[in-house]
Amino acid sequence: MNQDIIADIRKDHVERLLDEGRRVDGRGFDEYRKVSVEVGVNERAEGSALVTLGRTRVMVGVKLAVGMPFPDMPDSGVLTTNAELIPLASPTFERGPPDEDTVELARVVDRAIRESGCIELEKLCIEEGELVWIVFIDLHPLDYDGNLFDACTLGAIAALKNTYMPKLEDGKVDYKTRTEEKLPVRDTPVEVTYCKIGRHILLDPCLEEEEVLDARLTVGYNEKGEIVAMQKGGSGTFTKEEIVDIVRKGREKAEFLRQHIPG
Amino acid sequence: MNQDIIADIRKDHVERLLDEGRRVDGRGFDEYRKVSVEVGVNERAEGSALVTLGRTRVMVGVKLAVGMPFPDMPDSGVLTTNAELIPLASPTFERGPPDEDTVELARVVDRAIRESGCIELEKLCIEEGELVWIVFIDLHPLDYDGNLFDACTLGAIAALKNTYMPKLEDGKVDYKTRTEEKLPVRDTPVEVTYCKIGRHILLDPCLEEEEVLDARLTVGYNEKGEIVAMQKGGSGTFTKEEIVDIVRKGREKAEFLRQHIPG
Amino acid sequence: MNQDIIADIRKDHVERLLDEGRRVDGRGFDEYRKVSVEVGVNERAEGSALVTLGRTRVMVGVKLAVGMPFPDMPDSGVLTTNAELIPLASPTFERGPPDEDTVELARVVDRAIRESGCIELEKLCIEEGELVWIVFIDLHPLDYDGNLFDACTLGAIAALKNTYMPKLEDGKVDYKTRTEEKLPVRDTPVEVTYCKIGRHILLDPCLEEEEVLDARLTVGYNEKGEIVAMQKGGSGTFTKEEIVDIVRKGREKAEFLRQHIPG
Amino acid sequence: MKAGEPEEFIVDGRRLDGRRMDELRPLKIEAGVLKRADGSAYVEWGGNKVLAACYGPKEIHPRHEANPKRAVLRTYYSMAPFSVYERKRPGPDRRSMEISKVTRQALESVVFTHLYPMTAIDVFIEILQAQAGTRCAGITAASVALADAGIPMRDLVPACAAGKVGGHIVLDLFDVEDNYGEADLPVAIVPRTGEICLMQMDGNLTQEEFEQAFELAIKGCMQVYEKQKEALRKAYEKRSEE
Amino acid sequence: MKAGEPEEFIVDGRRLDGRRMDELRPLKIEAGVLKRADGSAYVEWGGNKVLAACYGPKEIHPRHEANPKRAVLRTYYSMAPFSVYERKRPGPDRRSMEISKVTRQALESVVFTHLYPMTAIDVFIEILQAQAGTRCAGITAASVALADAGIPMRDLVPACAAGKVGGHIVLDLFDVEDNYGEADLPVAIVPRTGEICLMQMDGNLTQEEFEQAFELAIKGCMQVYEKQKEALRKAYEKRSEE
Amino acid sequence: MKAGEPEEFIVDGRRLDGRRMDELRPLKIEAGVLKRADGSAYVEWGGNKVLAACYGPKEIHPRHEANPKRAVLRTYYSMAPFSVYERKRPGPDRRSMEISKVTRQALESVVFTHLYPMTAIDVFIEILQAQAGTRCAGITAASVALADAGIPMRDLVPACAAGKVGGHIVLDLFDVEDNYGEADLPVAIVPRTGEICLMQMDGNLTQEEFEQAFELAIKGCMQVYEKQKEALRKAYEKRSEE
Repeated sequence: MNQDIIADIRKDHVERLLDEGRRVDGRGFDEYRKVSVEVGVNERAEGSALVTLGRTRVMVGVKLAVGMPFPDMPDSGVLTTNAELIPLASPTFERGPPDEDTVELARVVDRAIRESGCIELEKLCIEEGELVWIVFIDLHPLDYDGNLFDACTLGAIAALKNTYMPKLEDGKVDYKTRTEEKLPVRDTPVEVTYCKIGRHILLDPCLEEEEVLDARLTVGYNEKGEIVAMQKGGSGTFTKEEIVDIVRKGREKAEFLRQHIPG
Repeated sequence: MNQDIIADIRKDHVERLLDEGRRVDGRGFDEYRKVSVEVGVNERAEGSALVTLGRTRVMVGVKLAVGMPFPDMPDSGVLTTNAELIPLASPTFERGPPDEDTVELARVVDRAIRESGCIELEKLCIEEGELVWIVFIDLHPLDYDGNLFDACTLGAIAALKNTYMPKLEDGKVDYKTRTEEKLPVRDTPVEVTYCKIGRHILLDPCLEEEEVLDARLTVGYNEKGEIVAMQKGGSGTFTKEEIVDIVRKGREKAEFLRQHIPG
Repeated sequence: MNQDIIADIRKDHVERLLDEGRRVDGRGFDEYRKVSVEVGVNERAEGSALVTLGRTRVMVGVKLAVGMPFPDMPDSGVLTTNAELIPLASPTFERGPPDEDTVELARVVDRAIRESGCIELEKLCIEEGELVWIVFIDLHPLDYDGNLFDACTLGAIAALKNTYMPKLEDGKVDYKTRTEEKLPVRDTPVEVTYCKIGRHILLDPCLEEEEVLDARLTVGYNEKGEIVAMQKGGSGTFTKEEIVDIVRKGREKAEFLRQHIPG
Repeated sequence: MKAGEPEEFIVDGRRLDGRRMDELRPLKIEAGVLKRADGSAYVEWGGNKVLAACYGPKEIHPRHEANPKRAVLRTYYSMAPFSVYERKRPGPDRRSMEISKVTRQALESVVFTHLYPMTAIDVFIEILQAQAGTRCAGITAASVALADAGIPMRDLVPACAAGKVGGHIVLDLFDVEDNYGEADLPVAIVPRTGEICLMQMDGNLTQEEFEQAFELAIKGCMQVYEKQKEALRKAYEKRSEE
Repeated sequence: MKAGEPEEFIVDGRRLDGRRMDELRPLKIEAGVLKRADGSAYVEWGGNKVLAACYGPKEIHPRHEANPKRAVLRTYYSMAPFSVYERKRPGPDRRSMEISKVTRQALESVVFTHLYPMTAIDVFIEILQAQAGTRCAGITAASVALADAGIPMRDLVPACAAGKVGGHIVLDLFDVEDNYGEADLPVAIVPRTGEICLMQMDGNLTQEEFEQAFELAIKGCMQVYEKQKEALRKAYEKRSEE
Repeated sequence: MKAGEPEEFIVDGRRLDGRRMDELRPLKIEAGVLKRADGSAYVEWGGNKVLAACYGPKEIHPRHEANPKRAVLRTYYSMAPFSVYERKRPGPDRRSMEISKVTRQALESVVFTHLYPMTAIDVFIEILQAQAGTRCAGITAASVALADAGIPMRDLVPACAAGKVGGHIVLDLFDVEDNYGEADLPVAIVPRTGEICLMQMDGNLTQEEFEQAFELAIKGCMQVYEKQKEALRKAYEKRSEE
């Protein structure tokens, strides 16, 4: 019971500050927290990235394996995106099979990567209908302070661009030998998340904001600025105008994020 | 606690009515509720049926796939019967892996289908020891008002008789193209369920009766009237004479049900 | 709450007796309970043993199957050790997927079998890289009165030494025909468990001791007396000297156990 | 080009199933179709056949999930094994879990959950036959089932998708368009206020295309809304007659 | 004809394992074989080796499963991985779940559960070695284990199957007959009253054959009943001596 | 000889990674690295990268797991999918379960759990990158995380393995030595008293070799202990400065 009353008090507090033009952490309404992206942080992964977004920290690993293609795409590699919300990263994350939030995170990040066509999956065919490369993207938040969507998508594309192909011998992968060849990546999709608290629209909600938000909108953009993915969240609503406006102004924020990707 | 007291009161009520020769819904002791069977109700299934038994409603879908035969039956198709008691159909059905009741339902329906030999499984071999047709029967109650055994078996055989073979190309199924050929079915087994409440034997228990019954006996018959499956349920008992009598008189009830199968 | 208080009282009791030089069941500190090993007790298993250690009773079954080798060991058979703590054997065992204790038991027994190299896995290759024998050891306690480690390891090696190869035909196993050939076994590892209660070190804890022990040390030895496996348990600690001493004197206890293996 | 991909999506100004760009597939909604459920609805929408049932407000198990300030709304989207061409294994998959979540959030925006603290309201959506657009059909059915159960809501929630196929912005994609088209944009709204309570998108759209598709989807929702109200009216009349 | 199927089941009036039509396989029952369990029994019946253990009446977890009017009887039938020719993966499968259920219902008809409200009585049946007829062996062992635990019952529950092989009605099928025969009819009874508390059948029987097999199975149950009582008598004597 | 097995482990008195027999891999420990956790630590040890976090003492769910006399310590060892060459499927496997158990028992020997009855203290160990010796790295990180969270303990718990490769007793095996060597002996100690709180071994050792390896492992633990203390000192200084 106390939990719910505290939630109300918190929401009042956050909203009152916003009415005065202030965010809980002092940022502008349209401002990202400090972003940094480091790649090649993991020697066991073919590609990896460590993203810091304020106090949110996410490790993304890309592993390659070989396997059967899907029957309807016999000459194409396979992309699999997986998230784990390990309880190390937050007292609210629980052990056990992936819950709704974990699945949504993995699917929304996957959407931007997949729909932008950034991975040239058609180049990942080893033997048509028989053997193709499977690209595993593992999203691994380490410290959770809000907005995993943007942090994980940024980490995913940064890790993909940093992915080296392992050696292939007789249809088996020799993980200990890395080739010079990189995973073919032709686009750099990122996702930008706004939230709505009361009547205010805010970029990049931190945890304190995420816990009290009414609605959330995540939009994925490719390099050309085209929209490749969207996901609305939260039990509240947006007006039509708010959505159109978010989608428009998110485009330049996407460009901002993209500049943090090394290489 | 209240639940248990209410159960006792209900049982008293149902039994007292029966002592007066009346069932809760006014039927004769040896009378089925209104039966109707509609086939071809689902365009994605190779065969389908919608059975209405009073207010119980069940959809059965038959899907065909290809796969390996069992090692000891290398030239025979494979039959798999599955039930799902989805919580949409009743407040007492719960989500999660199949429970005892779900498993019993699937297995008792399967017994009549399998033991009657109604599906000519030996004609479903594509390549001996390598590739055979797998017949999936999915029992899907939509509205639960008692006696799922009879409703589901009736739906299963009706759906099987209405099943068209999909096109097979290079060992793969083209589900979008249905051939003229039907699944080879040579018998029409049905199941007939009686229950015992106090000293009374009743055909086709409705939910209110099912909840208070002492014992239940389901008997499956093939077209010749031979017995192909039996299952006793409930914590109560039958006398030997009661069982022999039920098995005898069930035979004509089976014929009654069979007449409702279209085509 | 009561449970915990009772546990304290019990521990006091056991420890006070030990201070007087007595164990709860009257044994010497360095003495095993009565041991007996019977082999060939199960007609469905290729090898089997029933071990009695005081009132602890364990059945071990060895089954053989064929399958793919591990990629890094293409010419070697595969060993799989599994335990089930079925609730029939103890009021403290629960149904469901294997818990920590079950997994530890299986892994610690497996360690002695595997690390001693007692099964000549290199002789279990049928076709290099394609087909090898898989040896399943199933540890199945029937009556639990403490020290499953020693009882199960003893049962496992006794069953392995009693294992007959089934007939192989066209890459399939004919389980109904047993050949004269035995599973190639070249060593006889056993495990010896000591526990520490207060300042006392005791061989072969019975259940009453196991429930109050501070620490436990299991040591596996091969026929030469070399150490092949160790596992410390319990929330308490040992001194360095205690461990060295246990490892030394366990060696002759291993020899004692080994003498109980028939054949 | 994927196997089965059509060469053209629009022939002579018509779509492959004969519809105009802004035309819905045939839509039929019926309320109060199940006996056991507290409220229910059946939706046939093109080749989609969807049942929704509502149970509640009711006691909540396990107890610690209860909320002292509002009813807990739980939604479960599920596909029958025979609802798709290749048999679906029973049990929730990742897609179903995501749809259950966005469906719940869409409905939470209209249900007066504060009227029933400490209770649960369960909504079950069962896809019996699928032909693309099942999440929109499910939400559409679910809000009718809630209304049929007498759950107080500030409005119904109609849902409809728009998308892009062969370079054209079209309403309500059917399976061929969904599988091989360029973008899909499902939307659910609160008609009285015009608020957006569900919005997802995958594919590729420019800002202009997005705005055009978004407008079209909202128009589609308004058509669905009329059918929803009609279904409830009929169910009410039928019940009065009984 | 399936691989391994015999050409004839009856040769010179004898079955393939040498038995007459109405003859049980060798049956040995022992009560009180386990130390930890409150009651236990071991049954060797032909090639079947079965242990049963009873724990209770005892506190019930989770609490909400308790019944204020009677003890909750829980039965679990399980097969050891090495009990069959092809190793069985641990954990309950669909067959085990069904057998657990019919076993529970059979035993519920005799146990005076109303004497122990709010408690659980657990019965575990472990098949160590199987050769057809394990459910009958399991029920037979279970009711002895219950009696051995001192649980009040109005009678023991012996179980036995009859069936049809090669056109003949026979008692107590062994594995070859079970695998390749025409019908199997397991029955459990309450001997003092002659009531039937378990009855299943699969295969193919005419009414006449059914009645004949049914009679035969009941007679088999009565033979099993004698062995059950003898086992309990011996266990009692042994305990008295100790 | 297994694929990838080296011909010699020791060349010119040096190991394959250039170390001496009794030399640890480079070890770096940092405390207080995570914001959300009550305490945390990061360990880089050769090619191992390990995070540990501590949450608690805190309310325990489910309630019936609470102990009225002491805090319940729960430890979870887990490997990230990308921590090993061949991607590891998420979720606990048997190896992780065993390591979680021995880790918990090692830590229980030092934590004053009786100070926090009815609560839980959770320790999560996440292997981000593995190169043999992750259980020792995990325990080492875990006890620093506990200290960083302010949980009262009678000492830290450093852990280190010794083993035998190519006939030599060496300290702190790296992956090639672990995969192809003759024995591995991980040990954890309570440095102030010299007690042994974790001890496992697999491979093949004579009594003499065992005693030698055991001594060496304990010496390794003492080196690790110094690094642990240094990390906590630095974290304390940093916090004081802030």
